[in-house]
Amino acid sequence: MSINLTTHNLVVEFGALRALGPVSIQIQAGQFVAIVGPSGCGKSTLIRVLAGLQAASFGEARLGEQIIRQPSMRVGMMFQSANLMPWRTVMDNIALPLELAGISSIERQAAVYDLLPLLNLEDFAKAYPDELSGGMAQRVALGRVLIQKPDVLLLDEPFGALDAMTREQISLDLLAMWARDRQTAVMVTHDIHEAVLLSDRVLVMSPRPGQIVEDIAVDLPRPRHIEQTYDTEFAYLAQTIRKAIRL
Amino acid sequence: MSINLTTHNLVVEFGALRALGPVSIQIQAGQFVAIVGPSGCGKSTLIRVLAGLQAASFGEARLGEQIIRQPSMRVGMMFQSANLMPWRTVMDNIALPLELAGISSIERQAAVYDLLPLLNLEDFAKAYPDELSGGMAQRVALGRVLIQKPDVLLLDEPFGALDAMTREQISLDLLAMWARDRQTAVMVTHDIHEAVLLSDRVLVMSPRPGQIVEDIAVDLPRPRHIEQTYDTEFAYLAQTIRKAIRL
Amino acid sequence: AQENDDLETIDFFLTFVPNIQFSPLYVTNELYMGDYGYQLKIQHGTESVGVDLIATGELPFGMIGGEQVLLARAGGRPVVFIYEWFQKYPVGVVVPDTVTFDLENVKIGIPGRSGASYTGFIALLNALGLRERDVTLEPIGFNAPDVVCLGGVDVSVIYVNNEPLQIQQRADAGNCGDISSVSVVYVADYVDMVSNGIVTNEALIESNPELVQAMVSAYDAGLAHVINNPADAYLISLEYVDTLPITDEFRAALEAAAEAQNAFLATNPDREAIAQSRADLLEALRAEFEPETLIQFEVLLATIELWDADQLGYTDPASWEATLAVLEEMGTLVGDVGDLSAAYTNDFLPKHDEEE
Amino acid sequence: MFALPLPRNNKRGIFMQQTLEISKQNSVQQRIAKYNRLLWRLGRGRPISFSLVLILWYWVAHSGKVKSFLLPTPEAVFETFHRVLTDGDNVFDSTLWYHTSATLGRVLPGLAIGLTIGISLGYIIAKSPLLETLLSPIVVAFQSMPIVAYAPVLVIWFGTGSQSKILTCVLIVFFPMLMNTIVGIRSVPQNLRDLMKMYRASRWQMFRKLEVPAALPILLTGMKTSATLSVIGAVVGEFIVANEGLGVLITEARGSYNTPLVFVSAISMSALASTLYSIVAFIERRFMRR
Amino acid sequence: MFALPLPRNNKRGIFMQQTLEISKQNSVQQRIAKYNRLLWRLGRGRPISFSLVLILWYWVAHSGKVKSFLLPTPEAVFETFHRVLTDGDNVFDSTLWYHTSATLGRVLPGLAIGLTIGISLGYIIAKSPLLETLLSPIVVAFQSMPIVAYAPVLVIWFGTGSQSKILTCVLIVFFPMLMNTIVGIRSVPQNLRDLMKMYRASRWQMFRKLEVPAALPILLTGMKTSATLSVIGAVVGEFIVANEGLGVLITEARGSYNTPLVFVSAISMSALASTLYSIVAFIERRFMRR
Ligand SMILES: Nc1ncnc2c1ncn2[C@@H]1O[C@H](COP(=O)(O)OP(=O)(O)OP(=O)(O)O)[C@@H](O)[C@H]1O
Ligand SMILES: Nc1ncnc2c1ncn2[C@@H]1O[C@H](COP(=O)(O)OP(=O)(O)OP(=O)(O)O)[C@@H](O)[C@H]1O
Ligand SMILES: [Mg+2]
Ligand SMILES: [Mg+2]
Repeated sequence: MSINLTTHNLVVEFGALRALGPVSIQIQAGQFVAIVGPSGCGKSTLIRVLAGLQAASFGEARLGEQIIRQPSMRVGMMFQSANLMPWRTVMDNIALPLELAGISSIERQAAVYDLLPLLNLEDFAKAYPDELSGGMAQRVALGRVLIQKPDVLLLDEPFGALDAMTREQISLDLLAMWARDRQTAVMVTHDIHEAVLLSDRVLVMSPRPGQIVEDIAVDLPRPRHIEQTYDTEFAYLAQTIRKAIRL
Repeated sequence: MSINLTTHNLVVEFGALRALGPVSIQIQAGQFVAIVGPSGCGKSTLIRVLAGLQAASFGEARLGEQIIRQPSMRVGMMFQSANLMPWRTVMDNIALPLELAGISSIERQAAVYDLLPLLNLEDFAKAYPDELSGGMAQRVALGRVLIQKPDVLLLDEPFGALDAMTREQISLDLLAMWARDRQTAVMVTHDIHEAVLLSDRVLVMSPRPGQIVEDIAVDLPRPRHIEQTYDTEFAYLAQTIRKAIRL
Repeated sequence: AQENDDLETIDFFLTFVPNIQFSPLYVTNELYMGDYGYQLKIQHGTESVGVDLIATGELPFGMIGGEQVLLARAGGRPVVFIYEWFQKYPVGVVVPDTVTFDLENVKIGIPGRSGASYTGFIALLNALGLRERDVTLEPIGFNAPDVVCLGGVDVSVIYVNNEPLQIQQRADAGNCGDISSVSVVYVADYVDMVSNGIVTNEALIESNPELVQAMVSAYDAGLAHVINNPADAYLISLEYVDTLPITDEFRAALEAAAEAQNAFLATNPDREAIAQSRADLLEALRAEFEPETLIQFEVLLATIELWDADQLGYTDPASWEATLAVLEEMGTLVGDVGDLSAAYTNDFLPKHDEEE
Repeated sequence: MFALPLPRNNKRGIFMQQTLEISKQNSVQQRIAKYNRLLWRLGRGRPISFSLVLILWYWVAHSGKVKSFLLPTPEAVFETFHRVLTDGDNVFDSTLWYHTSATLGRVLPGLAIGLTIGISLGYIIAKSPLLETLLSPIVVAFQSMPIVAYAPVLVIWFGTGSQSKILTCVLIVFFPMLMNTIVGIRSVPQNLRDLMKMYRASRWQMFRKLEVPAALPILLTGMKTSATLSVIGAVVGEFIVANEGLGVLITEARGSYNTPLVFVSAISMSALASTLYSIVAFIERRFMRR
Repeated sequence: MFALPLPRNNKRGIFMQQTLEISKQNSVQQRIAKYNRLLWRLGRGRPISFSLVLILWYWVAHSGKVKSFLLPTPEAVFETFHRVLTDGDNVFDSTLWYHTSATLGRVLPGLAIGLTIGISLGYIIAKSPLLETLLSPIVVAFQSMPIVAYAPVLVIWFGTGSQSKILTCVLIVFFPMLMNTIVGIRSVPQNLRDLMKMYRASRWQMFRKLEVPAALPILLTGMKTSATLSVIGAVVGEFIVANEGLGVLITEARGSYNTPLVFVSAISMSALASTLYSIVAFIERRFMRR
């Protein structure tokens, strides 16, 4: 069951530094929204507010009708860094959300083994994070979000450390999964192509303190394919976004 | 004074796992080489061997005539993660190489203030790493390499966490700097456009254990501009690389 | 040492650790305490802690120095001295044959500036007309044999029944520098101070005089037994003191001696005759056994000299006056001792005269 | 170890961590590293270093430079050791075992209670700045008083039995554990806390699944320090008032100027403490290798 | 703190670290956090908690339930305190300050030497698995022997002067520092080591610029533990043999059954140790805020 996400005049300040806002956005249930913007503009901060990890200085953020004050079970978050627990194997890192929810070990194992091929990590179930490359660690973090089957997906540059091929593959897999479950999804990315390819809407943020300077609807037909990136409409949208960022 | 980098039948194994090789490459002094390849294929491992941080299991790597056994002052390395010291300000993190080399505090400060505008970090000289966004941290790490003025640049996904705009800007700045000093440069990247835009040669690696499957010369004229990305030759090269990766 | 369920267990506090010097208590427990329906559980510890435990009633009885009783009473602890165990103050100065006894010109070792040794030493100084500032004192802890043999001090304040023998033994083994023999200057020869005895608290005397009486009576019998038959006492003490030297031959010799002594005692000998019998026994044993084997037995015999008296357990008011005088001179009393006669009592002593 | 972005080859375990990565080539450093590893495997430390100490001891004791009542010969000590171990019908009936087991019977509960209190209090303090400011001055004040200062109170409140010795053991043991728990829990990376919060981990889960493993190296260091000091803790209690235990045996030995027996008692204490330390070290190796 | 991927708002310093980030909204947790912070600022702990202890003490001492020779009233202690501060005690006619400064004169060098040895040895052990396996059993064995075991040797080798007390202080102080140095140095992230290696940092630079700051929270915890125990270390030495010092004062006080003076001595020891602890805590706050 997906759910609305809204913010109203949301501002976050760190001491004297205004990092974000004011930002007012409405994200409909089941929408896939991409956020792009210059480094340091407050994208991660916005995501953290939506996750309930960061308090608003002014304004508010709501998950459905509820003001967000703390993390919710319905929300899955992928952090900008992989954030793996070094003492757990790949398998146990991915299974963490299930373990905390009290799912039995056998079911956990089954769920992880279902996911591993998608993540291209079949051989590494028993490996420890210090034996992984940067991209592999990020894939583990992705697996940890997916296994949770949340209603809301918050993704902070989920594919930053992946090579172009894996990235395309994984983002399409993610998209397929999303098409099936229709979570509300908010993704921060630096890759304009990726933003267009995946989302229903792209929000472009200004430099710090980040505000929404452009809200671009992506009306490309779904399901999406990698070939669509060669369409003129795709190119046009990408161009529009690029321009909006430069503003 | 730039210098050759060569490897001969270089293999790295972690226990039973062969992570890399055999790899034999010659990099001429002053060349800019980009390395692309799937996640986990051994790119970081190769860079670490060249840096003298990782021992070869078989074969060897040489810096000029010298077998690489330990890090050298002539080599500047940018790690895949930002690797900042949390107890130092941005300024002191960037100045670290100078500090270790015994440069006076005033000179260090001058050198850092010269760099900060390029890194777009003017307001953050006195900030601590925990106050930075992911991209800002990466820019600090880049500054730390640049300030060292090394003869060899080893860059492991230096721009992974930067937004498209900053990324273009910084990579062009890097290129300008390289054109002036002509260091030998080896850069790992996931971005094929970036690889083509910056380098003289693109090495494409196979999946683990990574071997060089393609060595593509990039003969685009220098100095490079962002407009060149729209050239047909550029598109052709990018396409070739893309294909090579898919092999 | 076996627990007996039929008997009520009462605690008894002793300083230091199991030691042949406490053999009267062991004998009391083994042979006499049961007659009164009690058995003893011995608790070893630091003297000042023991005083506090007795003062609060946590422990009913203990062996405590007389001067401690005065100090404690001055410090508000209602403890009472009920039986004088040691008739002679057990502290003295050990003087090796390499130095002449001239307190003003030698370096004097002392365990520390508190406790019986210190009090005794100050009393000795007073008796000699000296003050502390006239002499060179060196605190050495309870390490007198080590320090004296190594020449760290010239003479040392010690417990007369133990350390001199230890040093003598080392000297005999050629293990004590140039020293070949030692002599002892007894504080008791200069001042008559109250020595160690059994102490309880006022509340117990008030509430359960029968228990106090039982303790004193049983102990009195035990002490007499040790004085009269040290060989038997040594054998009984083996149960209590792990470190007592014993060999099969030594045990056999002691058993024979104990047997013989019982026969001798049946003839009702007087004090001097019994003392002579002890000396004879030691003579005989010396001919047969190594000094290492005999040392603790010798300590016992030396200690008996400190216990033996015409009336065991009797505490002399004059010695309390003398002790108080020393403490006042030293200035260690925290408060007022109050009525001196409340600090001790001879009321529980058995009436020996009638028996004999 | 785990609290940190891990070094690449950390999986080789705590002992190997410092081995140079550049180890397959013939540099001098690397030969030393190899040699180190070899020696380590050969020795596993204990036998080697104890043999060295024993040889040194033998040599000094027989040199005639040190009086035998200060430093008895190993033979004399061994003989005494043998005697106090065989003076019963069997080992468990011997003098040494009698005292050792008495002390052990105080050390084990003392250590268990002390560690529990240290960890609990440390956890609470690590979580609450208010409690830190209120409690830490008191804790420090009490920790810096020698036990003689409150010995009588201890004995009067807790009796002359084992309880007061367990308490002195607790008092000595809990402090290093407390301090290390505070720094350990505080060193847990905030980003992993955030992660756990995202899954609405309960307090207990936060503790069990994140804080304990993340702070493990520091917690284990606290435990090692405490284990080492625990025997002293009980022995100090035995010094106040007791009728059995190694504290009594050593006083007894000192009182009768029986230096070999002093050594036997002290060595027994060491052996007890070393065993406890080794148990913690073993747990460490089990948990930290993998 | 520094050894770790830092929490976002770590700059607010060690006390604040646990404050919930969700703090600008009116949740209950957040009100508590605010309240905590307020109280903390008001109190800075020490005065508050000491007042509480004092009130409790006064109340218990005047309740008549505890004998005054076990727990004197605060007034009696204060009076004695005043007296020994001005007139001196009854045996030596020396003032409290005389004894305190004697002890301090042993604690300071003892602490300095102990910390130095602890850090140096800890550093070496952290770097060399070989030395760890060779040295740690010996260190543990010696640390778990009570000082009485080797007291005579100490006195005979180091004399009855200050040296033997400094030594006992060193012996007590160095162990927690050693253990924390080992875990601290080992917790330095390998990726930062690699970074330093790239700049060919010297051993000293590695230590000064990386290992010390990265291990600082753990090192400071070791120092705090050591500082707290240092006074006991010296006092234990004074128990064996001494002419002056707080250890002598307290023995003398116990020997003359002067409970208020026992309290005065013990409180003076606490005050000394607390001061040392506070100095370390102050350094911590200075260095760790930023
Ligand atoms: N804990 C903090 N304390 C102080 N300033 C902070 C803190 N966290 C973030 N900031 C500041 O807030 C701003 C926004 O940070 P944020 O991490 O949201 O950027 P971002 O858009 O995610 O950037 P990037 O794309 O580089 O990850 C930055 O200028 C940063 O310096
Ligand atoms: N310390 C290690 N122990 C064991 N395996 C390791 C270790 N370091 C790397 N590996 C393995 O070596 C392989 C190559 O890793 P490397 O980090 O070089 O990949 P990469 O090409 O940089 O990947 P990415 O693009 O994801 O960063 C991976 O399969 C990884 O699991
Ligand atoms: Mg970000
Ligand atoms: Mg990599």
